[in-house]
Amino acid sequence: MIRYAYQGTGFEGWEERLQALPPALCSALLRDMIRIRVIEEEIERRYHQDQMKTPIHLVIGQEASSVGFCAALTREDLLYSGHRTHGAYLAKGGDLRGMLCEMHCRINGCAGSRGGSMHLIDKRAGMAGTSAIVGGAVPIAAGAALSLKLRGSDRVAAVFLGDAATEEGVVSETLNFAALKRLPMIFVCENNFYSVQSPLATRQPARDLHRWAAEHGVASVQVDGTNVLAAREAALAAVERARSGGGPSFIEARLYRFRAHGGAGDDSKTGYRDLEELHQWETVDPIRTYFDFLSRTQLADDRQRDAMYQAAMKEVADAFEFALASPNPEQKDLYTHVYSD
Amino acid sequence: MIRYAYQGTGFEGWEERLQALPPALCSALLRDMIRIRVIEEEIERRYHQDQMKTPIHLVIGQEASSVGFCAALTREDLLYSGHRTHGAYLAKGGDLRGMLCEMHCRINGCAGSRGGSMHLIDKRAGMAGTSAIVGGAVPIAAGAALSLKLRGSDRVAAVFLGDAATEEGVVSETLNFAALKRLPMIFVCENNFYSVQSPLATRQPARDLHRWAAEHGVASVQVDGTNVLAAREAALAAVERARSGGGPSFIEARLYRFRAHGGAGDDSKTGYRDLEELHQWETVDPIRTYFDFLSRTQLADDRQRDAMYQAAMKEVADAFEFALASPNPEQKDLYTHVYSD
Amino acid sequence: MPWDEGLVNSLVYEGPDPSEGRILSYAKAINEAFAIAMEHDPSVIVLGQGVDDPSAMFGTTRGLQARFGGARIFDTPVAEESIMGVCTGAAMNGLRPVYMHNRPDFILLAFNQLVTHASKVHFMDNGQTNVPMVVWAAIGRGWGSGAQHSQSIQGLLLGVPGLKIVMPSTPADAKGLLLSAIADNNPVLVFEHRWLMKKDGVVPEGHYRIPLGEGVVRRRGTDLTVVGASHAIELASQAATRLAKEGIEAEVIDLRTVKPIDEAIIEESLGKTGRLVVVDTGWAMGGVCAEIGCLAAEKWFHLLQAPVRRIALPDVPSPAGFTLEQFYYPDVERIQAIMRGLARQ
Amino acid sequence: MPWDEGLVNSLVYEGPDPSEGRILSYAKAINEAFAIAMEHDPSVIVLGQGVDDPSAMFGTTRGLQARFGGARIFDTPVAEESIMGVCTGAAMNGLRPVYMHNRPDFILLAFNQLVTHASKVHFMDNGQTNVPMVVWAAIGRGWGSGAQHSQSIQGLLLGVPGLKIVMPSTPADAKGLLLSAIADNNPVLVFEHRWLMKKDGVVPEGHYRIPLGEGVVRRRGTDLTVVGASHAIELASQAATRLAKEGIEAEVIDLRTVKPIDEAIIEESLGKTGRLVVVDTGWAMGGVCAEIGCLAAEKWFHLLQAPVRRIALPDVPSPAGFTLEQFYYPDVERIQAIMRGLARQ
Ligand SMILES: Cc1ncc(C[n+]2csc(CCOP(=O)(O)OP(=O)(O)O)c2C)c(N)n1
Ligand SMILES: Cc1ncc(C[n+]2csc(CCOP(=O)(O)OP(=O)(O)O)c2C)c(N)n1
Ligand SMILES: [Mg+2]
Ligand SMILES: [Mg+2]
Repeated sequence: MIRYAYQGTGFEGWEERLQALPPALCSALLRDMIRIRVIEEEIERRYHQDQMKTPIHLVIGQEASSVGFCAALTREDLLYSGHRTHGAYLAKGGDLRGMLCEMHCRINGCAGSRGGSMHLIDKRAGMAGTSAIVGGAVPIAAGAALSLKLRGSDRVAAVFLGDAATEEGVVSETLNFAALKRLPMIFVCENNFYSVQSPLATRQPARDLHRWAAEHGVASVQVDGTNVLAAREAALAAVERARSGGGPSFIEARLYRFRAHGGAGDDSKTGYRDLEELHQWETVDPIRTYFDFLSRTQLADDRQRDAMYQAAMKEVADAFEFALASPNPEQKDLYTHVYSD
Repeated sequence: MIRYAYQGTGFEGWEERLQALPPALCSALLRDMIRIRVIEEEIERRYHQDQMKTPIHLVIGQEASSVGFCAALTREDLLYSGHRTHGAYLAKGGDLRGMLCEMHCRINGCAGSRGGSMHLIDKRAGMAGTSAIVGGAVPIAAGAALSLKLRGSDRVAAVFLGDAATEEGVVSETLNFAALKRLPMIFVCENNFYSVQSPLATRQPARDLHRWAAEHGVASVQVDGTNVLAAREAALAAVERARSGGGPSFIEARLYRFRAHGGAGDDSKTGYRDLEELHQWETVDPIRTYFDFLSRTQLADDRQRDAMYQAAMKEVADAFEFALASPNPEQKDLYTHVYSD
Repeated sequence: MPWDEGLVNSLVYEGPDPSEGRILSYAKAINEAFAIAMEHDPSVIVLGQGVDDPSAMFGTTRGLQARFGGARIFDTPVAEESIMGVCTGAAMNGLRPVYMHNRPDFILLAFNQLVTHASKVHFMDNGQTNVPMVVWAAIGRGWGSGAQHSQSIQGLLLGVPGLKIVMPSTPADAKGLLLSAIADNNPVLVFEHRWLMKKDGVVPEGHYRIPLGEGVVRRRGTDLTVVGASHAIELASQAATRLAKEGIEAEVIDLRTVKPIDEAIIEESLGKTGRLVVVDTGWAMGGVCAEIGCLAAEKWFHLLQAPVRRIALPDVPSPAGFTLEQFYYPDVERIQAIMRGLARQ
Repeated sequence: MPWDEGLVNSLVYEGPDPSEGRILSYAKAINEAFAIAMEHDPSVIVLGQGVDDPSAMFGTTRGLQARFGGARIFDTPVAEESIMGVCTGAAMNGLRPVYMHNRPDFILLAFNQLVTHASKVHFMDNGQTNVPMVVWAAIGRGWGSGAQHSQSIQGLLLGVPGLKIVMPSTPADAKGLLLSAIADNNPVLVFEHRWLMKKDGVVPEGHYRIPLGEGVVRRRGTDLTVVGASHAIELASQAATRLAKEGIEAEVIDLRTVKPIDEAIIEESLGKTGRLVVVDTGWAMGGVCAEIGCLAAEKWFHLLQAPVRRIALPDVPSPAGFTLEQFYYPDVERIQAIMRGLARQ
């Protein structure tokens, strides 16, 4: 039984808008999604070797959201995210070696082996912070936006949150505060209909998350989160609003995760969601649909795509090698940075 | 400058609905409001004598809400409230002596001198609990409603909350839960536009509280909180919905407090609100407007009203006397009820 | 199987003796306690994120929904503060909710309801209402989840009047203490350690209760006293067994309930040994270790022959990395060394 | 004037000697610290419910908005958890927020942001970011507001790595410690006692800082050591003055910062006196008293000549009623009696 059907219309009607975009951008979006997919699949493939001693939350299936939204941000804009952070980190320009070192608990991990996969952070890329607590990063992003605003910056702060985060009161509080102070902030709500193995319907009455957000005084839209161009377009509008003093935006992106909540592989067979549902969403795999669209419009071909896969595979193999050769932390490293000087 | 103007229409157009009500009910509503007013004024008058060593939060100006909403509840229905609890306690049928003993910190106070004015509770009257924490009683009331529902009772649980409580995330969370579980519950939001001395506009963007609540999936309305009949009617509809399995309701009652947030007297002269604003709302004093309406329709006259004042004054004088003659707690009393057996 | 499950599976516990009775895992013992409590008392309800999902809270809630229905055991929104309040209100009105969390960290979102409401209602209204609820959480350790998913928060709650805090270490205790906690008329926190979930033990059948506030001597000895609960006492017991081979006889006291504390059992032991080690799964500072150490200095000063030692976490957030975790968490060797040092002092 | 203001006004503090310098009230000293910090550093912002309202947080924020503008000092929604997170995010990005609460109880709503985020960010990201923020709250006592409006929560936070906790007792310290707290690059909690707000003292002009983590000897003595902070040390000082007339000389140590604890100053004093009383405004159990008592048993055992005593709140929620409050809170007489008892032991 399909509980949460895909209700978008794919790239239908997007031809014209695509033509208006620089071809390099169009292919970069594809490349970035492929890169994330390849990295995630390699992490997944190796996970059972038990070298990565940290929980993982794969974004396979959700790449259009990671890439599309980040495409609207500059390196200087600040991005926050929750536990499902691989996609955001990579799309924002985080360092892959730093990420894999972190996931191998090495001292040169992007968080020095204190964070693990849920705390990927790379300040040089504007990947500014994460929280393993559902909703935890949301007010922190608002604080970042407040700081940008008070210091007269034209940068924006964005935060990725899941559908479950909208159940946490702090998100309601933060929407109110962001609207009140007209913060240059973007809430990107990745609605994949599940919280771990709990479907939306056991957690919320039938309601539209973007309309709920709108009633807090925040400009809100819903987009097809499998469509990288739609995600990017919504994000561009939000960024423009934020930079021009128009205040915060909330974007609900409907999408689907193809793997288990955490760990490697899919867990649909445990019964919490129907394989049929997963299969339906797999037919709108964000990478395949976008590639098909690009090839239909002669903006990409198999060769180019394959080259992207190759490049990503090489990069990820190198990065794994680097991580595995990196040093472990020592006892003294435990005691640093408890306090800041 | 009037920041928050009265926007209601008083009792205009209520003649017909009034005629449909039993005259005894109409006059009971007046009597109950007068009684609360008299009690509050006497508390206020005596407060500076320093016999009541507890903070007070007077409901003077908000009596139509206390009385109108409680008129839709039976004694067995459960009522919860926040810090501004005098009106709810009295309108629900709480024992006046118990209340004044509590406010004089006597052992026979309704909370044994442990609660003070913010923790007036009288289980026999279904005044089931309060919290001094803004929003704190709201999920507790939902828990009460859940228990009623699971145990197959047709009673309902109601909770009074202020406008500021809607800023607390827990209220958003609780609206979601109440809608999800279709709880037999009523949220009565007394929007008096201020939180202590902070106006709504410094705390929330322009938004409609009842529409915000509605987007959580809870049936919501706005009523004129100075109109006791309107309050009662909205509450009756909500109670009916709850008892018939229709789930929760949210009622935003717009009204005004005539006194300072806490303590005796008005504090408008400190400048946080304009005296003109207070004076405008005083022209729609819920007791006067209702009495005028009743007298216009021959359902009450000065003599009856004066008798109500007299009776209340006598009752309150007796209760004060009783409280002042009541024993203080002893040291051993401090250590009881830390744990329940 | 992810690495941390492998790690948990590889833990060595002293095998129970099947001749002493039926053997059950810790998680199954909890599951049995739930079934008995729900069978016995229709007012018991169980709720929490994922309690009815396929992983069934480490298996502790397996099968309950099929048996008792979705009205009595159900999933919740991700909204800890309000659900804690819902439980409080339900408990004030005739139900006995058990609110489950797969990490204690999430309880921090609900401190306002727990600390400022649930724990105080009975006192504040002069005994008119009580709050018979259980807040259950599985403590993590050493599985790479880092500072926000591995906190042991009993130390933060110890000082809060009106609460009780249970931390079992054996399957039989987990069952009997949970049954007591559910039957108790106060808010009771039950912290179960993830690393104990697969531990086997002899578990009596049917309904029985282990009183809250009563410790138990796990091992008799005269050279020093080790006091603690949960997985920390498991490690200390292993250390004590090893030390016995060195001729050092430690008395091991499993408090089982860290609030209220069984003072009598500690005092009696100190009367024999004069030496105290306190172990805990949480931070050493200001928590369970500090309280018991201070009690010793206050009430049993004249029994003490050597300084008190605490073995718990340093004043550092938990790291996520495997290597750093080895330095962070005390292990049997470290505990053994400290115990040996104290015994020889 | 409500009764509790009368009560606070009637408190007797030793009058400061005007020949020693300028005299200011405790609240005015805080106000001055804010003005200096905001003048000195444009990244300092002050926010909290009612910080700009006519009562101006006990007067501590009076005039700041007129001087520094509504962008730098502003009122907030009643939404403690998110505003705590906003402060954390702002602090991570170049601001120095001071988040004010008129009661510490409201911080409990924000424990998730404070304990699980603000305190850990710097550690979790390996020092890439720091969180220079101050969480300020006025502690209440004995003014009839009951269990939900009078909690002293330093004991709950003591064990949390990464936090600092400041509890001044004099106007000069209140100013110098607040200036240090604002300049500190970590989340610092500053608890000020309502009953000290009107206390006068000599307060140096201009900018100065009192280092966090350094206690001060308020009174020299050789018979016993009293350790504590905030209003508790004020009461203990009064008790010590009275005891001196009985020939008992107590050394009074005002820690000023309860995390980190100035261990050296306590150790030195215990070396002389061998007797320790710990005082605190919070619950005795598992909090500041427990930590210091345990430290004594652990580190200074060989200096101790008598059992440690703690003077703080019993394991009971605060009552609201005036009479019960008198039994609940330790007063000078009670402290004096305990100190006398210990000195004679
Ligand atoms: C406050 C809190 N409660 C519960 C959890 C446990 N938890 C971890 S991830 C998760 C699912 C969150 O779902 P959603 O926000 O929709 O994000 P998704 O995993 O679907 O991307 C939950 C409940 C948590 N981390 N924090
Ligand atoms: C969580 C919390 N934050 C702050 C306060 C302080 N406080 C007490 S009453 C109050 C005003 C609440 O305003 P509102 O909810 O509108 O109720 P009203 O007083 O107007 O009836 C505030 C902020 C509190 N009691 N609890
Ligand atoms: Mg989701
Ligand atoms: Mg209000």
